[in-house]
Parts: sequence; C-alpha cells; structure tokens
Amino acid sequence: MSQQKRSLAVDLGGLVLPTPVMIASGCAGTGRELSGLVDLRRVGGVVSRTITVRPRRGSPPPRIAESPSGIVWSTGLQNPGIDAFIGAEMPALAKAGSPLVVSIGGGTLEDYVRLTGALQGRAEVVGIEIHLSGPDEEFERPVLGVHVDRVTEIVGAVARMSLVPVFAKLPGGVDIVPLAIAAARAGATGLTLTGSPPALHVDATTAQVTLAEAGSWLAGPALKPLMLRAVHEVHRALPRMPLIASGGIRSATDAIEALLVGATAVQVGSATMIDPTAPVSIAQGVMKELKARALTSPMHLRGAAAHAVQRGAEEATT
Amino acid sequence: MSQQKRSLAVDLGGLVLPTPVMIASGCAGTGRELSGLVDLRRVGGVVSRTITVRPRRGSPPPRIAESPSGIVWSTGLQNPGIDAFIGAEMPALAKAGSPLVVSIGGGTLEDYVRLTGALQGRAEVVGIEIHLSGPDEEFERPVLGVHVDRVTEIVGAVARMSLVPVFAKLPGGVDIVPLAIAAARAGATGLTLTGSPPALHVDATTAQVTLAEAGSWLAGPALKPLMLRAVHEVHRALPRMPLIASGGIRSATDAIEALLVGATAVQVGSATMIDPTAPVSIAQGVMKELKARALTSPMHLRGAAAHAVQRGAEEATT
Amino acid sequence: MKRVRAEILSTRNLGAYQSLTLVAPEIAERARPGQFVAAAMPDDREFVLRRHLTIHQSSRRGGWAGTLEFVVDPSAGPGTNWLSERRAHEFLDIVGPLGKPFSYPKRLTNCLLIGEGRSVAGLYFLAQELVARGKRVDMVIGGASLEAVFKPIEAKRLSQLVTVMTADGSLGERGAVVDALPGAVERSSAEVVYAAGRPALLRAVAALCRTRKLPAQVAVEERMGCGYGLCGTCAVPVANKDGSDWDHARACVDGPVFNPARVLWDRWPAAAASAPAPRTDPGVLEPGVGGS
Amino acid sequence: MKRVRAEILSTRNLGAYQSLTLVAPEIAERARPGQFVAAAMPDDREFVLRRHLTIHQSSRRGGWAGTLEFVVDPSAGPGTNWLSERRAHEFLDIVGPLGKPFSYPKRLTNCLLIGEGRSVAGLYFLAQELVARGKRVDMVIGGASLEAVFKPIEAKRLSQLVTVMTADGSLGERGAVVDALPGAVERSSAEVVYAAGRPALLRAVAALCRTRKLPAQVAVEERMGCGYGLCGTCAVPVANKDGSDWDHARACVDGPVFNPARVLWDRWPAAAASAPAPRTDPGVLEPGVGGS
Ligand SMILES: Cc1cc2nc3c(=O)[nH]c(=O)nc-3n(C[C@H](O)[C@H](O)[C@H](O)COP(=O)(O)OP(=O)(O)OC[C@H]3O[C@@H](n4cnc5c(N)ncnc54)[C@H](O)[C@@H]3O)c2cc1C
Ligand SMILES: Cc1cc2nc3c(=O)[nH]c(=O)nc-3n(C[C@H](O)[C@H](O)[C@H](O)COP(=O)(O)OP(=O)(O)OC[C@H]3O[C@@H](n4cnc5c(N)ncnc54)[C@H](O)[C@@H]3O)c2cc1C
Ligand SMILES: Cc1cc2nc3c(=O)[nH]c(=O)nc-3n(C[C@H](O)[C@H](O)[C@H](O)COP(=O)(O)O)c2cc1C
Ligand SMILES: Cc1cc2nc3c(=O)[nH]c(=O)nc-3n(C[C@H](O)[C@H](O)[C@H](O)COP(=O)(O)O)c2cc1C
Ligand code: FES
Ligand code: FES
Repeated sequence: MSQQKRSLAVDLGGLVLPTPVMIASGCAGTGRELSGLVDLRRVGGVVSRTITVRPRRGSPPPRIAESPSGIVWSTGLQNPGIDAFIGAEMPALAKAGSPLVVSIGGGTLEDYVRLTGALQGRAEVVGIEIHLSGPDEEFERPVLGVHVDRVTEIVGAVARMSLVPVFAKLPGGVDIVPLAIAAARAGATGLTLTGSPPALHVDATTAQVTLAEAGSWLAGPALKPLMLRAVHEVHRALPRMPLIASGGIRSATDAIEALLVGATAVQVGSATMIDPTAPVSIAQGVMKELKARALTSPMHLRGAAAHAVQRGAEEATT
Repeated sequence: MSQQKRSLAVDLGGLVLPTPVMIASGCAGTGRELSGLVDLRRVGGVVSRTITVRPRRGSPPPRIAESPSGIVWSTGLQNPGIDAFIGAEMPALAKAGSPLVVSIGGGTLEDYVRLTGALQGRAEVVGIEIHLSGPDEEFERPVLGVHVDRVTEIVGAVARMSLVPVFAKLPGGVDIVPLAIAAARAGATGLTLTGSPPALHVDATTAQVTLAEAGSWLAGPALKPLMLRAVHEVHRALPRMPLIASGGIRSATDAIEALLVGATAVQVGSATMIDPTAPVSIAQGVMKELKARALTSPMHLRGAAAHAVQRGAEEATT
Repeated sequence: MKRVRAEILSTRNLGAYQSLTLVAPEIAERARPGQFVAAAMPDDREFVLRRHLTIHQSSRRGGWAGTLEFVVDPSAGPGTNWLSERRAHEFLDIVGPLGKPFSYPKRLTNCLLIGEGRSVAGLYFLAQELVARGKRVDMVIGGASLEAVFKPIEAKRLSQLVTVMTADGSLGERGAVVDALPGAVERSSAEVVYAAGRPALLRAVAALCRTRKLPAQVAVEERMGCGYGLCGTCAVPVANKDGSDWDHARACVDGPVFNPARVLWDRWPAAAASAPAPRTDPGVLEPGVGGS
Repeated sequence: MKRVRAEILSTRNLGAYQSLTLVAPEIAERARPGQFVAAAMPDDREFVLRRHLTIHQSSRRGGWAGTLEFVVDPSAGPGTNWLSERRAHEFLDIVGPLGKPFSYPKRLTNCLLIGEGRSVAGLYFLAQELVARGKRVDMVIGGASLEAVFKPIEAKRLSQLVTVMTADGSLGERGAVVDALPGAVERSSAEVVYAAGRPALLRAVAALCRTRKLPAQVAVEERMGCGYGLCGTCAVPVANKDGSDWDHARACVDGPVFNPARVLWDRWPAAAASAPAPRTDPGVLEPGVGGS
C-alpha cells in the first residue's frame, strides 16, 4: 500500500474528479466570480446553477434568510435559459479550470429531453446533474421528484440520451430510498443526496412569510444529520451506486463523515458562499486524514463507518 | 374586542388547553421529575413518552449527540409498556397538574387497537397522540407512517375507538400533505407536525455511527424552518384542521411564527430539556404579544401570516 | 477583491452606532465610495452567513493609511451585535472591497447626498471624494431621533447645506428624510443626486429625480448570501439598457450602486410595501379560521 | 434541585484543566459527593444542550460557604471550552445538585478511591467527607501525563496511600490506572471501593471487586440530554435487585452512582469496546465497494 501513490482523485462511475470536493449547484456563480477567490484547479468539480429551457427571472427579493445553523433560500432558479447558458456562462465556467457538471431542471419530460439534447457533444461538460425539486407541470404536483414514476421517467430519458455521466439530485425532506432505487434502475450513473428540503421563513414582527413560499429551501450546517442518514440508507440499499453527499458540509470532518457512510464525493454549497476557499481546504483536510490513516484514496473511506451499537432499538421484553 | 377577556386558552377540535404551549412526547419525564422544575398548571399540556403494548428497554447507550443547532436522539422508545404505564406513570403524570395526552406507538394495527382500548375511559387522559414513525412490522417497511394506506388504517382505527380527541403525529422528513389529508379523512381530531425526521450521527475520529442508526432522529432549533413549511402547507390544504406544531420551538417568537402559519398550539421538546420553564415563559411571551397586538386569543394569530412576495417563482420569460 | 484577516485598530461608539476601524491595506487601497466588505461570523454560532458592511472610510494616505472603517447598528440583529462587541486587537475575516462604487460626475458640480440612519456612513466617504474633486456637496440626513442621526457634525464639515430630519424632532426638523427631499433639491440646486438607505426611501428619490430629470445613483442593501456573485440571492429588478426587457440583477456584483431610473420599483416588494405596520395595530392580522 | 443564576467567584488553571468556583448557596448547601450540576450554554451557539459537571467542592461553612467548584477539560469540546474561558463575575445558568450521591460506609473503614483524569475531581469531595467521618482513604489516580493528573498534592493531603499512574511515566508510575488496581487493593487492605471515570475503567473496577468480594460504588458519565429525568437518553443497563431481569436506568436520576455489580457491562457498548483504535491503524477501515 505504501508503494501506491496517495491521491485525492475519485471515480464516480467513470467520471474521475481530481478531488472529492465539488461546489454545489447554485453556489458557484456564473464563471468569472470564483476565479478571484479560489484556485479552481484544486476544486473537485463545479456544478452550474440549475439551467432551464427558457430563461427564468426567478423569485422577487428577498431571496435569503437565516434559521438556526441554516440558510433559507429562494432564488426561484433564476437562469438565462439553456441557449444563453451555452453561449456565455458555460464556456466561462469551463475555462475556470474545474470539471464542469451542468445542472438541468424542468417541469415536463420534454424540458429535460431538450436540455440534455442541447448539452450533447459539448466537450466542456463532464456530467449532468438532474434537478428534480421543481413543480411538475404535467402532473400538476408541487414537487416533481418526490414520485417514483416521474423519477423513473425523467432520469431514464436523460440517462439514455446523455453521452456523459448523469447524476440524479434527489429532493430532500422525503422518504428517499424508493426514489434512489428508481433513479438507479432508470440508469443514473450516480446520485446527489440530497437537494435542499422545503422550508419556510416567517417574520413574526411583520407577520409575513419572508421568502417566496413555494420555492423556499433549507441549506447549511443544520442539514448534516439528515444528509448523513440519507447517504447511509441509500448506500445500504445500493452499495455500488456512486453517491455525492450534499447538505451541511463545511469542514473536512463533515466530508469524512459523509464518505464514511457511503459517499464517494461531496458538494459544498453554503460553505462556499461563506468561505470560497472551503472546497480546497476541505480537500486538504481529507488528504491529511488519508495520511493519518495511511490510506491512499478517499475511496478507501467509503462506507467504512462501523456501528457503535447494534442496529435499531432493542427487542422488546416480553 | 377590548371587552372580551384575554385568554391563552386554545381549542383543539374540542380539547381545550389552558395555553397553546405543550411539552412534546419523550421530553416530560415520567411524572415526578417536572414538578420540581416548572409549575405544570401553567403548561398547556403534557404529552407522555410514546407507550407501546409491551415494555421496551430501548436502544443501548449512547442515545444522544449534537449536530449544528440540533440534537440527534435515539431512545428506541424505552417505556414500561401500557399496563405498567397505566398503573404508575400515568397517574403521576396526570397528578402533576397539566392536561395529559398519551402518545401511543406500535408496529401493527393490533398494537394501536390494544393501546387505544387500554386507555378507554381513563379520566386522566384528555387526548391521544398517535406516534407513526416506528417500523411497520406487518408490511415490513422501515417507517410505518410514511405510507398513506397505513396512516388511513391506523388513524382510522384509533379515531373510531377513542372517546377523547386523537392527534396523528406525522413523521418528519417526508412529503407531508398527502399523509395529512389521509389522517384527516381517517378521522383524526388534529395533527402534530411533525415528528423528528430520521437523522444520523457519525464520529469521524472513531469512524463509528454513534447512535442506534435505524432509530436516530433530529430534534432542536435546526428543525424550525422545516416545521414551519410543514405547518404552512398542511394548513393551506386543510384550513380547518387543528394543527400542533413540533420542531425547533424554543422562544415565544418561534411559537408565534408557528401560529401565524396555521398552528393552534405548539409543542416544546428539546427546549424543555434545556430549560424546563420554557413552556411557561413561551406562553407568557405569547400573552405579551397578544397584548401588543390587542388580540384576545392566540387563535386570532392562526394562519395570519401575510405573504411578502408572490407565491413561488416568477413566470419564465419567453 | 481580497480576503484578509484584519486586525481591529480601534472601535468607537457613535450615538446609536458602533464604528470599527480595521488594518486592511489590501482592501483600503482599492476601496471606493459605495463599496462594501463582507465580515465572517465566528465559529460555533447558529448564524452563519457573512455580514455586509458599507465602507465608511478608507485611507490610502496619511497616519491612517491602510485602514478601513465601517459602522454597525448593534440593534439590527445577532451579527451586527457581535460585531459591535469586538474590541481593538481582535481579528476579523474580511472580504473586500466588493461591488460597483458610485461614479463621480465629470461636468456637473452640485451634488445632493441623501441618506437615513447608518446608511449615511457610506455617503460621507463619497462626499469626501466629491469635495476632493471640487464638487459642491449638500446633504439630507436623518433618523428616528438624535442618537440615530449618524455624525451630523461630519455632515456639516463635508457639505454646504445640511438638512437633518428626525422622527421625534430631537435634532433638526421633525419628520422623515423623504419629507425634506423636494425642498432640499430646490435649495441646493442639485444637478446630481446620490442616495443610500431603505428601498422605500430610494424609490422616493427615484420618483423625485425622474420628475426633475436629475441624474441619480442609489446604493441598495438587498439581503445577500455571499457578496461576491456566487449565489444569486441579492436580486434587484432592473431594466435593460433600452428598457425593452428586465431581469433580476445581483446587488453584490451589478450593484450595490444602481441607476434608480432603471430599477423596477413595483417589482421590488420591499420598495412597493409601505413601512411595516406598527405592532400595536391589530389590523395587520386577519383572524384565521380559528378566530372568534 | 434548584435552578440558579450563579456568579463566578474565581477561576483557576490546574494543569490540563480549568476549575470554576461559583456562588450558589442554594445548590452548595445540598450538594453531596457524586452529584453534578448542569450548566446552560450561551445563546446563539450551535451547541444547545446543557453541559454536566461533577461537583468538585461544595462548601456549607467557613470563608467559602455557599460556593461550588467544578473542573472542566477545555479540550473535550466546544461546551467545556466555552466554560473554561469564563471569568470571575460572569454568570452561569446552573441546575443542581443532580443525581444520587455516593453513600458512606457505616461500619467499614478502609476506602479505596479510583479515578482517571478530571473524573478524580468528584472523588476529592468524597474523600474529604469520608475523612471527616473517620474513614481511611487511599487513592489510585492517573492521566496521560503529569499535566493531566488532577491535583496530585490534594490526593496526598486527603489520603494515606496514593498511587499515581501516567501513560508516559512523567509522574508516578508508567501505565494506566487499571494496571495499578490489583496492587493497590492489596496494599490498602481496601474494604470499600469507589470509582469514577470511563466505562472501561469502571468495568475493570467492577470485575476486581466481584473477584475480591468488595462492595463498590461507581459514578458514570453517560451522555445526557437533560440531567433531571425528562428525556431518557442517559441509559445505563442495570439488573433489578434480585437479578432476574434488567432494564436501562437513567444515569441522571437513578445514578450517576451505581452499584457496579448490578451494571450489565456487556450491554454497555462503551464499556464492552476497547479504547478507540489508534487513528494511524488502517485496519479500522475496511475498503468500501469503491476501494482499490
Ligand atoms: C451592501 C450592504 C451594505 C450594508 N452595510 C451595512 C452597514 O454598513 N452597517 C450595518 O449595520 N449593516 C449594514 N448592512 C446590513 C447588514 O448586513 C444586515 O443588517 C445584517 O446582515 C444584519 O445582520 P444581523 O445578524 O445583525 O441581523 P439579522 O438578524 O440577520 O437581520 C436583522 C434584520 O435585518 C434585516 N436584514 C437582514 N439582512 C439585511 C440586509 N442585508 N439589509 C437590510 N436588512 C437586512 C432582516 O429582515 C432582519 O429582520 C448592509 C447590507 C448590505 C447588503
Ligand atoms: C454526570 C456527568 C458529570 C460530568 N462531569 C464533568 C466534569 O466535571 N468536567 C468535565 O469537563 N466534563 C464532565 N462531564 C462530561 C461533560 O459533560 C462532557 O464532556 C461535555 O458534555 C462535553 O461537552 P463539550 O461541548 O465540551 O464536548 P462535546 O463536543 O459535546 O463532546 C466531546 C466529546 O466528548 C464525548 N462526550 C459527550 N458528552 C459526554 C459525556 N456526558 N460524558 C463523556 N463523554 C462525553 C463525545 O463523544 C464527544 O466526542 C460530565 C458528564 C456527565 C454526564
Ligand atoms: C443560494 C442557493 C442557491 C441554490 N441554487 C441551487 C440550484 O440552482 N440548483 C440546485 O440543484 N440546488 C441549488 N442549491 C442547493 C445546493 O446545491 C445544495 O444542495 C444545498 O445548498 C445544501 O448544501 P449546503 O448545506 O452545502 O449548502 C442552492 C443553494 C443555495 C444556498
Ligand atoms: C430525547 C427525546 C425523546 C423523544 N421521545 C419521543 C417519543 O417517545 N415519542 C415521540 O413521538 N416523540 C419523541 N421525541 C420527539 C419530540 O416529541 C419532538 O417531536 C421533537 O423533539 C422535535 O421537537 P423539538 O425541536 O421541540 O425538540 C423525542 C425527542 C427527544 C429529543
Ligand atoms: S450575494 Fe451572492 S450573488 Fe450576490
Ligand atoms: S439526561 Fe434526560 S433523563 Fe437523564
């Protein structure tokens, strides 16, 4: 083992990233902003904000508020639409030096098909992340990706069309294992666990719901124990599926916890907003940990968490 | 309005509580402990720990750990079983001076039927709260109350049998509106929103899952934005249904936020553990707020939150 | 834009506010009026985002060279309160200078600067630079009461005509800053208007300047998640150049200084809404279904 | 049990530890050895539970009447670290005294007290009360190194025979406390054993006392959610009196002092497990499915 070179590189079902620490969707700007703040060549990967077929102006301000150890956000997925994105934002993001995963979102199957088609053959794009937390325009349901039928249909279509690895970002705040199994069966290369769960911020003084209510979501450290449970359960159900942990990761310890319960890589969202160098310092911390444990790859940590206590509650006495 | 007497009393579908601030299940001890710490006559109501048919020893230690602004707990629902509970704990809890709601939990329909039967005609019990977050032993599913079919069946059976109001405590971390509608249709008097969502605590140093993994749950301030969203969505779907908010409430402001989005009462769990007088000081804070707003009842706050911004994201531009 | 660990050189209480002066030459050298910095909050707190602070002073030369000053309202919330309790020789994690600064008029001379409360702090930096460029500066400032009017003496020092408004009449005239605008524009024969403060005030400034056909720049304080363009949470509705369409601009990188004629005030709820209703008004609250 | 806002009278650094003395007469008057207090954490922190602290000293009489002392290990985590940074004249929100205390032997005389690290602090309070009752006290104490041995001089003052063990041999003998137990029991002709510390040490004490048929009491430190019986998180597996059945007792109200003969050590994972494996041992980690 000591002969083997130590490397942070991870393999997500064929997509090899230089480090396991990526920047989460919606927290990486439009291409130019990060360059002055962090050396993007040392970031494992960047996920673009979620791009839709048509441009979206997003939610009116305010779009952000705080909760205990959390951030409630509601951008309404503002984005320039796929054409403008491919024309300007995508080249800038790709040039910045980190592998680029494009997040796509929509309300109909057709949306996802068109988005995947538009990205086909674009050399800058190393992967597609499927955002599934928006409203379902065809089935008129508040959240598209909460239903096994739609996850199967949409992930299946994108996976069949895409020439690059496809990651399904499953919604947070839901019973996740059935959705994970559906996405895996439909052909996803890997899963991002999880999207921000639905949240609400209320201002008691003015008696107002502060942010756009249908599109407010929780991010930040508060999510960590929920993310760990989701990763853990899905890893147990699908031990071979590459998992990318997202939710509450801000330190190397957080990242290692996610790897220990089954993640292959992690995404850092709000921690990047607060400290743009976090994705690099977290990767450095993971490297330090590998050295301390005499391991050569972060993938050796994967799913290695032992169980301090037996599973579940004790048998009832009779 | 100024002629009317100002009172904190709230009416939960026929169950009148002296204040809208209750102590949540599992955080109120076994009857004797709280008396020395808080004047229980000034607490809106006490929910017992969840009682099962047979005694349960619960999970092995450790059973608690912290996460950012949260508590991860795993008691494994330790309890003496319904018979011993009725013999000793229930009288002590009732004598303490606050209206007593008994939480019942099980893995089969029969469990719930037997528990409701055992409580029938017990004058000390003003209500039943149905715990639905345990594993389903009949259907072999990890969480019983995540499925509309089982919520309908179990809540229906308990509601039909019970002579006192019945509150379904719906699991946290799930798509909640369909479950709420099912519980309402099945005859629940009200809903407790929500139970602790499933969580996990990992110790990176020892590479161990710290607490019993299948039974670890998140409590504490971190939950507030998730609880507010759940209450808000269910109140919109079921505007007449009495809702009891549970999750992250530790101040009068938190409680008022919950009332503003549709709760009639609130439960205080971890905040009672940290400060046993919290349920009283929160009620006092609500009273102060009523005075400041020249309102005579907390029920006037119910669902009064205005919406600062229009619902959801803006229409996409074309 | 730099990220630095900056030592606090000194702190001062100024009426209702607290000022902090930092040693941050990398930022101070580049800072221009209207720009801001983002200060990290301490570890272990339940509030995690950086706090954004308008640069009040930034000195490139002289005894204070390399220093940077900002002003906080300790009563705003936990973050500004924490900042207000910092003392000399402690360190802050600061990113800056951030955002697009005010631009200076090339030909025009008479500048009217309008602000409320602590938002005035950034205008003094601007006033100083304008005066150094030979412009005439007049000011309208105000606050709830004497305590909340930020450095009125400094306003007098930097400008020709100063109008001070307080809600309780404890300093200057009784009333809101917005009430004083038409008179002040008249008196100062303003050719250019600058403003900083709440959206409602900025909207009033925009309306006045449109009527009087005066060029104007306003600095907004929309809530921010990052401050450097990553998160898209600092939205301000702005028309494109030819007015044919609009989109949400990012206040942190496209602003915080905007041309008020291009802001779509009707699409900005905080600007459209009147001030929050007083808490004693029961009318704010419609009885819910459970109400009597 | 009382809840008080207690002023910090003084603080002291003691090797690796920090001691805090509070003015809390309502608690100090009732406190007995083995009991603990629960200190609230400050607002706005992301760690919210009270921290539990064994009472090291509690004075009913004399110059220190009404005071209470406890000792924290600042390196344990954020809560104890915050406590270790408190200074005189600040206030703490404290609930106590909590839990069942040690009981004193009626007839027997020779007491052996065993503890590790800062857990020894509570044993000194016990030793003092035993000595006041005319008992003979011997002690085995220890720690990782000299710095981590809590007040060895005080141990000497309170007891006849003291064995000090350090992992690095920097004070007393090289080794763990557990290694010194058989010899110490022999030398002290112990009739009663008291212990405090990690479950693994307590388990070793339990085994020794069972073999030697010595009565014993051990104070556990199981993680607690509240400290006063509300939450049921402080589980310790304990046999019922006749040994026919067992259940999880609550360390906070049924303990923290237990009869070690009734604790089901095999059902207590922290007692069953050996010390955490060293971090440099790759064997702890089985390669996952993605491993090479
Ligand atoms: C470009 C810019 C410059 C600023 N300059 C200063 C300054 O020089 N001095 C200063 O004290 N503050 C300034 N602010 C505002 C300051 O950043 C916020 O008030 C701060 O985030 C509040 O933090 P808090 O923890 O004290 O209170 P919080 O609890 O976060 O907020 C308190 C209240 O203020 C409101 N609020 C939150 N964020 C903002 C915001 N960004 N703008 C306006 N209101 C907000 C919320 O509605 C909340 O009710 C500026 C903000 C921006 C965007
Ligand atoms: C009855 C009792 C008496 C105690 N007396 C003292 C005392 O006198 N002085 C003192 O410094 N500490 C004492 N402790 C332990 C102290 O309460 C915990 O170490 C403390 O909660 C740690 O808080 P923290 O924020 O510093 O670290 P945390 O981050 O909360 O914990 C640090 C590490 O300590 C472990 N831990 C957490 N809680 C406990 C616990 N209750 N017991 C043992 N390990 C724990 C965790 O595994 C964690 O890895 C006592 C605990 C109990 C239950
Ligand atoms: C301001 C903001 C904008 C976001 N935008 C998107 C987005 O466009 N698409 C998406 O899939 N997730 C988006 N997210 C969610 C993040 O990608 C991430 O899943 C979430 O923030 C949780 O991770 P964190 O705790 O590391 O922030 C956004 C989060 C924030 C805070
Ligand atoms: C230690 C502990 C034990 C609990 N036990 C139960 C229980 O037995 N039954 C139940 O329905 N909920 C139980 N809960 C959940 C609480 O009732 C409550 O729903 C949850 O803690 C969230 O509220 P909070 O943020 O106010 O703590 C428990 C919570 C804690 C922290
Ligand atoms: S605050 Fe993040 S983009 Fe402006
Ligand atoms: S710590 Fe809560 S019951 Fe013991």
